[in-house]
Amino acid sequence: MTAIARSYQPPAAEADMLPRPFRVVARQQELADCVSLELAPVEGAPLGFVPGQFTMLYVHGVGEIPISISGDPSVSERLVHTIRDVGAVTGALCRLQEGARVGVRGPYGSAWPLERAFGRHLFVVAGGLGLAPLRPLVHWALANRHRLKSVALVYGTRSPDNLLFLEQLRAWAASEGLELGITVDRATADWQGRVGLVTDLLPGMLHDPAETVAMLCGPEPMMRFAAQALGSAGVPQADIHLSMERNMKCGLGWCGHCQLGPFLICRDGPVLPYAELHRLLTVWEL
Amino acid sequence: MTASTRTLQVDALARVEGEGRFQVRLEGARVVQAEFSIFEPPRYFEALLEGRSFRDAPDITSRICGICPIAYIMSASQAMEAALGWQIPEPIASLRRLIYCGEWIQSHVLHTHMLHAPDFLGLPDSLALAQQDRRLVENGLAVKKLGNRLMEVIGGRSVHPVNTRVGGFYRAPEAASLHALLPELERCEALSLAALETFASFDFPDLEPDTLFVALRHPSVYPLAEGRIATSEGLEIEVAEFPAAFIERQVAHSNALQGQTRDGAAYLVGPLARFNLNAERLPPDLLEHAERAGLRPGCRNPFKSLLARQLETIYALREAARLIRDYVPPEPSFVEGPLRAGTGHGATEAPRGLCYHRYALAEDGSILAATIVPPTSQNQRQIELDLIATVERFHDRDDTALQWLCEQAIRNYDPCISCATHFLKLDVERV
Amino acid sequence: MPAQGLDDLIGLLSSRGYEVWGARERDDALGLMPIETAAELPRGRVEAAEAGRVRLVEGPRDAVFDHTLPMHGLKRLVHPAEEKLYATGPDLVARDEAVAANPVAVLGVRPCDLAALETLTQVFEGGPYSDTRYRQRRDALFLVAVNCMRPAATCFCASMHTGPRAEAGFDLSLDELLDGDRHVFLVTAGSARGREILAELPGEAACAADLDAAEAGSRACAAAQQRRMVEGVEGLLKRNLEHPHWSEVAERCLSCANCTMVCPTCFCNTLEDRSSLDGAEAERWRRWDSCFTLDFSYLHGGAVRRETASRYRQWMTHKLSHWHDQFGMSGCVGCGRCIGWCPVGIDITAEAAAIAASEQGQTRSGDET
Amino acid sequence: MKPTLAVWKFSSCDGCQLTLLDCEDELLELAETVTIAHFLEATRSRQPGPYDISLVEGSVTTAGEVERIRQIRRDSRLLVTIGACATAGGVQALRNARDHAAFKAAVYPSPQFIDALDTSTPIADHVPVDFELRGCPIDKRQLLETITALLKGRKPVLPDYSQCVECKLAGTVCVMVAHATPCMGPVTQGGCGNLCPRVGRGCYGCFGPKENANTEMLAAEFAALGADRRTIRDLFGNVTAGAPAFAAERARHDG
Ligand SMILES: Cc1cc2nc3c(=O)[nH]c(=O)nc-3n(C[C@H](O)[C@H](O)[C@H](O)COP(=O)(O)OP(=O)(O)OC[C@H]3O[C@@H](n4cnc5c(N)ncnc54)[C@H](O)[C@@H]3O)c2cc1C
Ligand code: SF4
Ligand code: SF4
Ligand code: SF4
Repeated sequence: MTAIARSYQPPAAEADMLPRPFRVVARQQELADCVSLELAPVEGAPLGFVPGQFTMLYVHGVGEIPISISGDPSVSERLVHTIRDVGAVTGALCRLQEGARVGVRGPYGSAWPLERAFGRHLFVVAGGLGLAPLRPLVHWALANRHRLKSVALVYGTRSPDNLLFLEQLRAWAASEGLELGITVDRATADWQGRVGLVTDLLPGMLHDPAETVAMLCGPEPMMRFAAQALGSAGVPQADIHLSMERNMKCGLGWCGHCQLGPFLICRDGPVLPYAELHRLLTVWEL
Repeated sequence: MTASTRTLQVDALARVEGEGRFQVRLEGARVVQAEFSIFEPPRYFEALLEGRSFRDAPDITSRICGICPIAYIMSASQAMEAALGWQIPEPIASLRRLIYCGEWIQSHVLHTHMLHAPDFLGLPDSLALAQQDRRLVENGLAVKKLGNRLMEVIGGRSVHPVNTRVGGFYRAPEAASLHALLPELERCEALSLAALETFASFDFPDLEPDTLFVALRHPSVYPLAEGRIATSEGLEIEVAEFPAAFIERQVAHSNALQGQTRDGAAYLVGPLARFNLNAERLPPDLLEHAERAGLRPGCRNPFKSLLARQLETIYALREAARLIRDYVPPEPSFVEGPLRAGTGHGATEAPRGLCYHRYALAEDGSILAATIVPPTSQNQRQIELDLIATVERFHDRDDTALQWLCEQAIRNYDPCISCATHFLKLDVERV
Repeated sequence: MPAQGLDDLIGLLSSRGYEVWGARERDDALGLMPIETAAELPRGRVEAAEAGRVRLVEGPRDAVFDHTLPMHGLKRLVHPAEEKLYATGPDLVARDEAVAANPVAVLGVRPCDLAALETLTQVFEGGPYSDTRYRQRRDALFLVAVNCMRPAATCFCASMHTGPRAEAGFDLSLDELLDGDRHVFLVTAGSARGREILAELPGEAACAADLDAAEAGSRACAAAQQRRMVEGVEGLLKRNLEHPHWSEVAERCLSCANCTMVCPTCFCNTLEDRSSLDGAEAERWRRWDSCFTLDFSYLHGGAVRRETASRYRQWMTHKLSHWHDQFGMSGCVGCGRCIGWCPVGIDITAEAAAIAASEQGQTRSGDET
Repeated sequence: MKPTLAVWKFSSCDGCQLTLLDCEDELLELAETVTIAHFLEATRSRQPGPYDISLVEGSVTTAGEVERIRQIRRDSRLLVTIGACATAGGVQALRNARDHAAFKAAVYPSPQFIDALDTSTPIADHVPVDFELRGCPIDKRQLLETITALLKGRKPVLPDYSQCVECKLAGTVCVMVAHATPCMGPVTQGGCGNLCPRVGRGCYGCFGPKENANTEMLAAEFAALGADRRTIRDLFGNVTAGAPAFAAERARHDG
């Protein structure tokens, strides 16, 4: 497992669990239950990060949870997170208004192995909120478009009203050379697009599997099927990367909650190569 | 108040433990019907115990009442030890008395400061009282906390302690942890004396019904968990003779099994009864404080039970301090002996009065039959009589005032309705 | 050093500001707690330990250290069961809770527990981050090891290569030599601090015979161990993540978490929030947790590991296999606590052996899962 | 406006509500933080619903109580059940596996007047419950934690682990392993603060079954320690006898 690429090492080797106060400088209601927050430090330098990393966000007295960074990596003054309200802490985060304070620790974890995509096709597969940690990657890819053969994004959600960042994705598709495929599980009356699983879109969008690097984030079953499909289509297992999710308390590798077999997801992941994951993903309750 | 016939009703009694209700029907100044009813659903404790080990009785019967669990634990343990013929050595008995002091303190203060005192000031509760006299309530809470603390140090927790068992205690507390309570015991005694003075200044409705008092009496100490059963008519009997002298009966137009003497008389148990029957066992200076507060031996005014309770709080604080100073951890912390068939009786003084248990055991120590007579069952008939007396005496007050006064008359007994283990259906007869 | 020298050692350590801790008998078991004299050590007492039973009984001889392990190892001293990390008001300017790390000298640390401490150090300091709270507490320890001369029935350190002789990681180490009337301790220094103390202890330079006797004692102790971990367990378990034996263990396992709590290396913990009634003050606490609890693997919508089978598998594979991936070493030091203190006596060595045995007959079909 | 708190009683001993009054250090502050809108044990003033938080003590044992809990649920934003009675039916649920008529006859001279259901059931059998506080009685710290957490919008810290974890956190010697005393701790949810084993006594299960309670194996272990059938039956038949996991094990050792 030593081969795991960890392309970004936060500077501090001695860590403590104290959050740094940040302020909400902008808030965007993305979906009915989903909000993006732009954060800036109350004092001191902004956080730099590499696409794929996450932070621990703390709401006073309510709790601290891992949330991926979903903003443009070249704009470090604004730390962007996109959060779905599923419980106590996410709910409290989603209710925060501009000016409110949030505690931030991080950034933590591994990053999308960007360099591997140079000179090849970048194939991004997102399911639901899994798009959030992939958006910094797309930002990066479009900024480095000339170094990649192509950039494709396959994005699936439950229903059309769950589609995140839709305007932005369409704008990118129109002007920046992003090949975009969108599908939903269940259509609404006004839905013109595709209905089906993300795997249905793969054959049509994969140009040259052997020369493709794939990066996936979404619900675990979706990632499993998509990775399998990509693999059978000929994308090398070593070039398929998944962002995994587990319960996380400390983000530093000290609490043990985020284990998945040999991995501590906070430290070795969240981005991990499918070559090492595929045996684990089928194991019951691992 | 034009009609000559009035019906007063309080649907859900507040500031009592458990759920009860009363109805009085009044024609002019005469009560034609009074019903103190309890709609606490039955929980069948006596039946639940059948077939179980004698060891289970203290923990199970403690669930009869969360406010005076020690009373149940101690009466049940005593009865079991009597049935089995186990002798309890002095140090264990003293530790039992000490934890009992804790129960008296917390339960008495709960009643005096939080449930009863607000009545005398026309306030709905102790939180309103705190707005008027924060010091009084804060001090009360401090004393109550100490009582709870004492129970926790000895028993593990204050509601349903876990460290008690037939024969003694699972583990004797360390002397140091008890000694740590001494300064607070002294401070709380002073606070409680001050509260007695405050209570003494209350306006006590003047009512002195004829009352038969029943309590334990002991040759040397103010009774908690020791002594014979005595009445204010001069009867004094062994605990085992309780069934011969007192009965529980179903009375017409009443909803509950009520305690009565064999000759059908109502009687009163609780602080006023204990005080009247054991005043000479109190330290002289406490008797003087009582006197100054307007509480003299022989007092029959049920409203003054507030003062008797407060006086007993002070006594329990002082007694606890004495027991702690003399404390030597009992070694071993419990006694055990052989099992045998037999019947045993136990009676101790719950904060609300005499709590009597009787068990018949089989040879292997399993329970064949159980009888539990909690204080509230015994006081029920007397509560009704007090209500009638109160209503007749103050019939000229308007409904709201009279209703409140009736509630207050019930709260004189701090009736622990959850304790009343067995009640019958309310069967109202309309005039 | 003569046997009475233990009190000199305690005196020297206290005079240097250490609170001295050792194994003491309490509630019919051994607890690690402060001691004032060597007389408080459980001399002549041994554990009659078996799977699910740990009873203290009279030992065959009057040795001070024939007993083996207190219920808890050194974990509590470096990684407390519960601790406050910080407090903060709504401004989120967190106030770090200072670590109260008073110097403690532990007398009688067993080689397996020394190895366990190394393991914890690797967990809290070996990764990309190091825990300053752990370091402060670790630095406050002075360790006096004892090499074991008698194993408990639950010990299997020899097969984990962590004992019964301590090679390093201590400040001082002792070998207790008891031969007829001669009762002496062989003292070895393992650090500069240890050498300072050693220089002040009574007694004379050790003779070769004593050194040999000590070595021989350790060898005999290793040979006397009744339990051992099967060879190659790291790979064995990885090959068998879906073995039916996990469900078989789950029929017996109570998922009560005792094993993880007494394990000297199980470090898993959780973070909790507390707040004042008015909500103005908040605190964050760290508390031991266990992979046997349902909440441990909670993701919104439910826990990942709902069945006892998968929780037991998580524990055992983590200890014996995946720890190697995460921390470059085994997570089990062979102290046997989890065997003795399991209320129903589940035995990690027996479970590993059962899986190994099931593999013997078959071709290695687990490989392709 | 201050949030409103209501406290309700069903069939119970009052001990759990009393735990709220036993928060001596916090009570007055609590009364300033919330409006105590209904709490018969403490106040005669009563306010109509809706209530932000309802604490419900006691089990359902009469037809009237079935109706009453439905109304309380309608009136409450969050409903928290407190104690073994409310969460498992309480000690009175021991009658569930017995002949109710015989019980009535054993205690009452005129059993025909007793109007009670044949079973004592937890509140959650009748209406949805938001949080459960276990224990007989509940633990004061857990009660305060729940109230402060709900006021703050946090999930209360109510661990679902076994009593054994509490033992080990506290450093208590295991009474089962070291003394051969039967202990319900391995199948009982923690939260009491490790009271019984701390005094050398086996846990008797007042916090009810933990999730995944392996009662069968524990019962087998009790037998191995020398407990007879009746003792095992009664170990699972204490104040949380009505909880399904314990009731089933008790039934396996009955008769
Ligand atoms: C690396 C990583 C990146 C994530 N990125 C995002 C993101 O960008 N946007 C987003 O909306 N969500 C993200 N999540 C999921 C998010 O952390 C959970 O939804 C969140 O923890 C739920 O907390 P809660 O208090 O709202 O829910 P509750 O159900 O109240 O959970 C209580 C506690 O359980 C734990 N928990 C519950 N669910 C999860 C979970 N899914 N993952 C980890 N711990 C959990 C937490 O410790 C939490 O405090 C990410 C998770 C991980 C591990
Ligand atoms: S759970 Fe126990 S303490 Fe609470 S009310 Fe019921 S019997 Fe009383
Ligand atoms: S004493 Fe009971 S609760 Fe404690 S560890 Fe042992 S079995 Fe578990
Ligand atoms: S140890 Fe068990 S029985 Fe004792 S108080 Fe705690 S939960 Fe209740």
